Amino acid sequence: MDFRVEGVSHSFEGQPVLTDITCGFRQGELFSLVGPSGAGKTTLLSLIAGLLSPQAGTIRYAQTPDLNAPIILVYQDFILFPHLTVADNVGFGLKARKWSRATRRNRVEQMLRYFQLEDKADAFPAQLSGGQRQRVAIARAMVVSPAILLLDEPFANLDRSLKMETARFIRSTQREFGMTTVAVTHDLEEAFAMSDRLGILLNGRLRQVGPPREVYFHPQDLEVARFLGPVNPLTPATTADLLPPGTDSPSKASFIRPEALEVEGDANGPGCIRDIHFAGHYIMYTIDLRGQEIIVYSQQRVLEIGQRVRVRAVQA
Amino acid sequence: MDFRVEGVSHSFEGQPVLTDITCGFRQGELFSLVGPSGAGKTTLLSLIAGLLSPQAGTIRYAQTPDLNAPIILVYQDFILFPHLTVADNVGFGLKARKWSRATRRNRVEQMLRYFQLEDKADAFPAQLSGGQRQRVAIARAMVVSPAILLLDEPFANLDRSLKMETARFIRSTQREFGMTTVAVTHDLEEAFAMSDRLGILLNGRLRQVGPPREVYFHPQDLEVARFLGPVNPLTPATTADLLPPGTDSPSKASFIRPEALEVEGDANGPGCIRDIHFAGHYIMYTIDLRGQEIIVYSQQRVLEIGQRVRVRAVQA
Amino acid sequence: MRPLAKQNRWYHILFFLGVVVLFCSPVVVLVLSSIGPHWQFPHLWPQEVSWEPLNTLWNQRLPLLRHLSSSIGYSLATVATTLLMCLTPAATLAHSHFRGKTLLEGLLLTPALVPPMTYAMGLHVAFLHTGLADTFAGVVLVLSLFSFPYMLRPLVAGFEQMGTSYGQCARNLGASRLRTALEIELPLLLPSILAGGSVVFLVAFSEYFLVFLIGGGSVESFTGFLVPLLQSSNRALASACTLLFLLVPLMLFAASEGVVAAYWRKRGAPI
Amino acid sequence: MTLRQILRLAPLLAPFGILLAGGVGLTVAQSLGVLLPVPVPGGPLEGYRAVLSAPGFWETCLFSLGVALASALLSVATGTWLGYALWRLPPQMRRLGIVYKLQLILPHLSVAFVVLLFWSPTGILASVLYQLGLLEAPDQFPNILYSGYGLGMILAYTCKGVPFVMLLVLALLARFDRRQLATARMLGAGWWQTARYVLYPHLRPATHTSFIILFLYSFGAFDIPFILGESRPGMLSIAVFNRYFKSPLDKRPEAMAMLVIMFLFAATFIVLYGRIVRHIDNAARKL
Amino acid sequence: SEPDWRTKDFERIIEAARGTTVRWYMYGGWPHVNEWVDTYVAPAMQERYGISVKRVPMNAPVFVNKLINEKSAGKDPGTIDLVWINGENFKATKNAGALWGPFAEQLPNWQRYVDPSTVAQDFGFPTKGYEAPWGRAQFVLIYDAKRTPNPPRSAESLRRWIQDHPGRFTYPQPPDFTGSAFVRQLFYATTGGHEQYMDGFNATLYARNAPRLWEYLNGIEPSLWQQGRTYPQSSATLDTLFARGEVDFSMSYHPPHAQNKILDGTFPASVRTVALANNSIANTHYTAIPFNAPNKPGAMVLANFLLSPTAQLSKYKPENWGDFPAIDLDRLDQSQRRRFEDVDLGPATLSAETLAEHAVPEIPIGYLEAIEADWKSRVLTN
Ligand SMILES: Nc1ncnc2c1ncn2[C@@H]1O[C@H](COP(=O)(O)OP(=O)(O)OP(=O)(O)O)[C@@H](O)[C@H]1O
Ligand SMILES: Nc1ncnc2c1ncn2[C@@H]1O[C@H](COP(=O)(O)OP(=O)(O)OP(=O)(O)O)[C@@H](O)[C@H]1O
Ligand SMILES: [Mg+2]
Ligand SMILES: [Mg+2]
Repeated sequence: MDFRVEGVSHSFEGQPVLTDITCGFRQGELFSLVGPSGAGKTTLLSLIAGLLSPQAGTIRYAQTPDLNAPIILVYQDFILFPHLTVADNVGFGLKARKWSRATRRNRVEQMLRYFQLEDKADAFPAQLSGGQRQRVAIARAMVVSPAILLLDEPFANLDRSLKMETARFIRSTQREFGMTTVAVTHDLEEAFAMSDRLGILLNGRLRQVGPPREVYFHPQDLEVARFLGPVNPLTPATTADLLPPGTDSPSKASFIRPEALEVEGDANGPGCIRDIHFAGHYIMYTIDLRGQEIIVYSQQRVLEIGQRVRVRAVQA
Repeated sequence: MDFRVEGVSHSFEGQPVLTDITCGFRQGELFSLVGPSGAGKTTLLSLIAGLLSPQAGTIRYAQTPDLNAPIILVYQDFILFPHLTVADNVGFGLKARKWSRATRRNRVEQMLRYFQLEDKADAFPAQLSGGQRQRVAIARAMVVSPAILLLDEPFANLDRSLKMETARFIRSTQREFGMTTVAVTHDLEEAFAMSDRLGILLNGRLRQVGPPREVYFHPQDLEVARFLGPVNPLTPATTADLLPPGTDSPSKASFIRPEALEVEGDANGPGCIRDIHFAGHYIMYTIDLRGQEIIVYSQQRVLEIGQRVRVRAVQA
Repeated sequence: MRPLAKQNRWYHILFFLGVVVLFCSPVVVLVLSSIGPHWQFPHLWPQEVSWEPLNTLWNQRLPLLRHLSSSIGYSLATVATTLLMCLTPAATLAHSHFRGKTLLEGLLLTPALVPPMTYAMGLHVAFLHTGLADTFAGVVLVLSLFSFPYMLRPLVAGFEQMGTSYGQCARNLGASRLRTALEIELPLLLPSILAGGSVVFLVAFSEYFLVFLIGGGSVESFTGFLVPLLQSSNRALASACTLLFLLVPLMLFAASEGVVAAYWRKRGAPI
Repeated sequence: MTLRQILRLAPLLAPFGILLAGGVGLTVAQSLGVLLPVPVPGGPLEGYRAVLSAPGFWETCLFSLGVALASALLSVATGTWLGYALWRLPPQMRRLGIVYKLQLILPHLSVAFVVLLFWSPTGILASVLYQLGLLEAPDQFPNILYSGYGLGMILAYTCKGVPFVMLLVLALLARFDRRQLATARMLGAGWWQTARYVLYPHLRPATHTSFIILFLYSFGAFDIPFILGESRPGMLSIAVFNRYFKSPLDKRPEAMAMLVIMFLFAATFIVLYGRIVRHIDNAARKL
Repeated sequence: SEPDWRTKDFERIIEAARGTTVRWYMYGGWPHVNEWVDTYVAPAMQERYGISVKRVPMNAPVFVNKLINEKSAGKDPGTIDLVWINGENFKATKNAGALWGPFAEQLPNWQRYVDPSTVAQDFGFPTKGYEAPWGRAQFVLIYDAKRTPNPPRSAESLRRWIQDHPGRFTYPQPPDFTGSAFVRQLFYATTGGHEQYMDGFNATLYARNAPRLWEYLNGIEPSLWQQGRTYPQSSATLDTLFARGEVDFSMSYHPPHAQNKILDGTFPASVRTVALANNSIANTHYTAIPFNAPNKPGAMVLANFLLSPTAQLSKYKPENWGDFPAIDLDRLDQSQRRRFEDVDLGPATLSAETLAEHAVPEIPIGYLEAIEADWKSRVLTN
């Protein structure tokens, strides 16, 4: 179901938390909402779910949400029913829809299998690990095929492979049933990988909305760019070093991303390695380039701290 | 303080959760414990913290933990005291150590400033966002300079920049006071970047312990390797395609990581692009290489689904 | 599905008025019957007003105040005693499991639920031998002995709900057992303590037989004043006295409730 | 039970033991005809025999049980609902809602008197009906208080019981996360499902405890029957009261025997209740 | 150790009591009585003897239980100096050895004003000087002259009245004190008067006579309030029913009760009382001293004062209480007697002469127990 948030503002105890949020959400899309801690993401989800009434503005749904087209919010801290087993938690929504015991059991089993929780079917929430709880919460929401699914940090407690699988599952179910999904996440990689569109919420304002690549490569301003990943600002001085000779400093892009740079050992290079961070599939170099700090992501494994290097933009 | 976990096993209701864990932890190191959800990470931390008694095995501390050299656990779900303000939560440990009001206030203020919580000093936990709560929990633990700091998913609810700052702060405090830190995390990048050593817990067993690079590049077996990131198994058939001609299929490494491969458009190439995932600073290509699925991380932006390509190992 | 945040105001106001009428009407009736001793069918309120009962009360104000303060004294002391008695046992009952726990929990309810005569005589003899009879301490003790279940139950429920993690966390941060109890657990248990304390206070404040048997009249009690009136047919004076009786716990409750509610509201909890 | 647990339970076990040994002990002894203030002829079981064979004893028992059961059920159901509904009110109204405590404070005797004033054929309700023209004379008013079904006592006990249940329920609700209700609503749960599977489990400690307390209390107390009690069948508590306070001392064994029987009944009831409830809750747990 | 005050001269006792406190345990449900004690007795005692009187309200069954326990625990001294007592409670405490005495005959006012024959027995149980009289009571029916201009005055006419006015009469369920007394009166009336029972309990006599009582009671039962399905559990409830107009009669063991109720506004001014002809049970109420009374001299002085003509007169005045004197008015001098005769008891209270005319003594306690027990099986459950 598509819906529009129009000019919504909200404040807690006089402190504005959301200011004039306007955004349309399209039928069947996966929209990721990213933003720093305390930006108001959870608050926005609560507003969309109807758990809070906006103090200004409105939210228009294409059709009134009801039992067959519900809006479901999966809370950041799950809110499982502590007195129900995992299976009963997951089957809760189906019971409300008066499914027969047998069909319900089947569906729940299938769901639990999907989330690798079969052996926890009879456990109570208190007996689960953090990630298991999170999966139960997601399964409980997905099982009723919501028209709008709101996920607050759905992957925070999941390891990488579960995260990927869950994302993939949400993605495919979502496509199949055309459910509109809004996910709040801190995991930008995941957000880029799975979303149709990204919304960037900074200080209570929705600063930019667009497909991941667009947002990543054409951020509206430096603040947005910075939020999406480390940036190396392009000053006239560094431009000369980084860009191939003859290239003009591009007027629009005033920064360059660490992965768009290449680093090479060069005893006479203008840079000097200050710090090296191993991060698995890449290595993060912090390089002092004529007094300015430059970050480079690279596969280069042979460089060492203190070594002199040359840094250049890669040709894409 | 250094300590040793020796042959520790634990089970819940007859279900073994940890089996025969043995590992030494070194004074002042930052040890990351990674493993899939439900592997028993939280349980292991609780055992180290002394909140659970191991059902088998022992934990030996170099010196008995006490008020001046405490073991502090930061819970996965924070457990902030709901009736105390942020400042009082953070100052609680100091109060227990009978610090005077003034010195306490100074120290707490400094801590809050560090975690960007100054303006929330008088707020109560119910008025905080998820990430704010997490920061309060970490601040509350760090403020008493623990001899052993145990962190359960300290970054789960933090955005990237807060995560990095927090990691850096933990790292520097930890170095300064020589406090041994064990952190459970799902964020492998962060784990690689900040830890001295990594421990990989799969199915209740500690499968491998070592510095991040060692573990990443020389995983003990395919299971560990897979957990740390996607791997492309090397079969005789693919080896020919991926490795430079003349290279023998390496006997030990039977797989190759996605970032160690390069992809290039080539109308006559053996591969065909199946799927493309944009993930910010890299792009994940899923490539069908003569019937086998190969994952490649690349900066290449020009390729499209269906295009024929050639894949090769990069020279490091 | 109607938006969850929208709440039906009229329904709330109607319900609220209903509650007020339901619970206040007895008091209104008591007020009317205290000034209208001869209030009869079919009048909705007394036709003639008599200040006689209030006059009598006023004439008795000094002894009344004395009795009242004695009652308040031993009732508050009983609340404190039961709280001390119940804290650790309630934590134990809430957080540990052993064989026969349910049975024990059940048996611990009995003192409040059987007629006090069941153990009054035996206790009196025991108190006579230990010199507790006819003393303030004796009265507090006997009241605690039979009203503690009203404190125990809410406390156990409160401990169960609180879980062990707050205590663990505080201990982990280096707090002593005492500090953990005082600064962490007690505030979190406050709603339960308030609930239990209210009932214990009321039970102690309303008890007649035990206070007289053990206190022997040397510990004065307001019920000693009130109960004979209630048992007699002087309804007007009984009503007036009941209203006076009502006043003390009411003020106490309003005060404690206000303090606790403000305490938790400030902390963002849904009280 | 470990020694540690026993030690931690000691602040209750010790006084409870004294109460049982010292208090109930003497009662048992006197019921068996020993340690009496004045010697009474008859064998040790004479008291029990006299009590159990007294005319109408079993009828009285059943009637007392019925009154206790009805008033406890009614109180728990109404009190839980009212407590929950009060908790749902907007904060200002909720705070004023503590007027519910008024009836908690009123002594039982006063409540009985108020019930009498309201429901008797010449009472306030009758007056209201009369003023509305729906009633011409008191004798047209339905006979509620002394109809032989204990309705008056049930009403009075319910008046006292409802605020008691509300108190316990509200104490538990104070720490209930409203988002659980929101989640249930979002998942489409109706009124019953939410109440049964989300709210009830949370309130269970309060409802069961208050049921036991109210049931046994109304079974054994005599303040309300003193005013609203009926003769046929009478309340067991009045029978005890009369034997204890209004009879010569040679009736003491009988009085004590009745008290012992009631004590045993209370203990048995609590144990059985625990078993039954656990059974029912476990059976109902499977959704 | 304490001197034996029973052998001491009363002057010495007064001397010893000066400056002490006497704790008097008494029923507290009558505000006017409380007030009389607080505003008349206490100041008078203070003024005359320097004794401060402390009234402790406590129902008799409670202090009876307390005393019996103290006796068995051997607690001495206790806390109670004087109690207001009679009937079964006296018997229970006396039998348990919890009373001190004899002391009554030693009181100067007892010697001067009491007719020993009237206080030799309390419900047929010999008093033996263990209690001193201080008031008299007699059973009366209470009715509203407006509603019932011609009240029945005998058992027989009462039966007819009840049957003619179904639902308008009831009595408190024995063993309520008042209800039980009402049934005892009917026992006298239906079986040919009280004289035959005065020599103590006679089982065969009882077995022969009682059926007539049951017949009477069962005969009126269908015409009682609520068709006799139920009886009020206490006389206070009956008062309330009467005050609200649900029944036409109340009853009391205290002749001034109706007048008191008119004064405090519970009953309308048109309420009157009536005694059943030649068949109105009267009894005496007493003060007694517990075995462990800490201040026995003070208690004796108070008991003696209560028997003084001034105290008795004050008590007799309806605005104070209206309780009938326990002293023999014939033993007073002329002027004193005049003052008693001049007391206006109020329109609702029968005159002393009328009452005396119809008075009959209480029945021995054995009959009382038998009647109460059998009322349950013969009237209630049948
Ligand atoms: N009930 C409340 N009372 C007062 N302030 C609140 C309340 N709930 C949230 N806030 C404040 O509103 C702001 C936004 O909160 P919100 O939970 O929406 O943040 P968020 O974007 O979800 O953050 P996070 O990523 O850390 O969860 C925060 O500064 C928070 O302190
Ligand atoms: N109290 C308990 N009772 C029963 N089983 C439990 C209990 N606590 C944990 N478990 C089980 O033990 C296993 C390990 O739990 P643990 O919390 O240590 O996992 P974890 O590695 O921390 O997972 P996550 O990353 O999801 O937090 C899980 O399968 C969990 O269900
Ligand atoms: Mg949030
Ligand atoms: Mg965990």
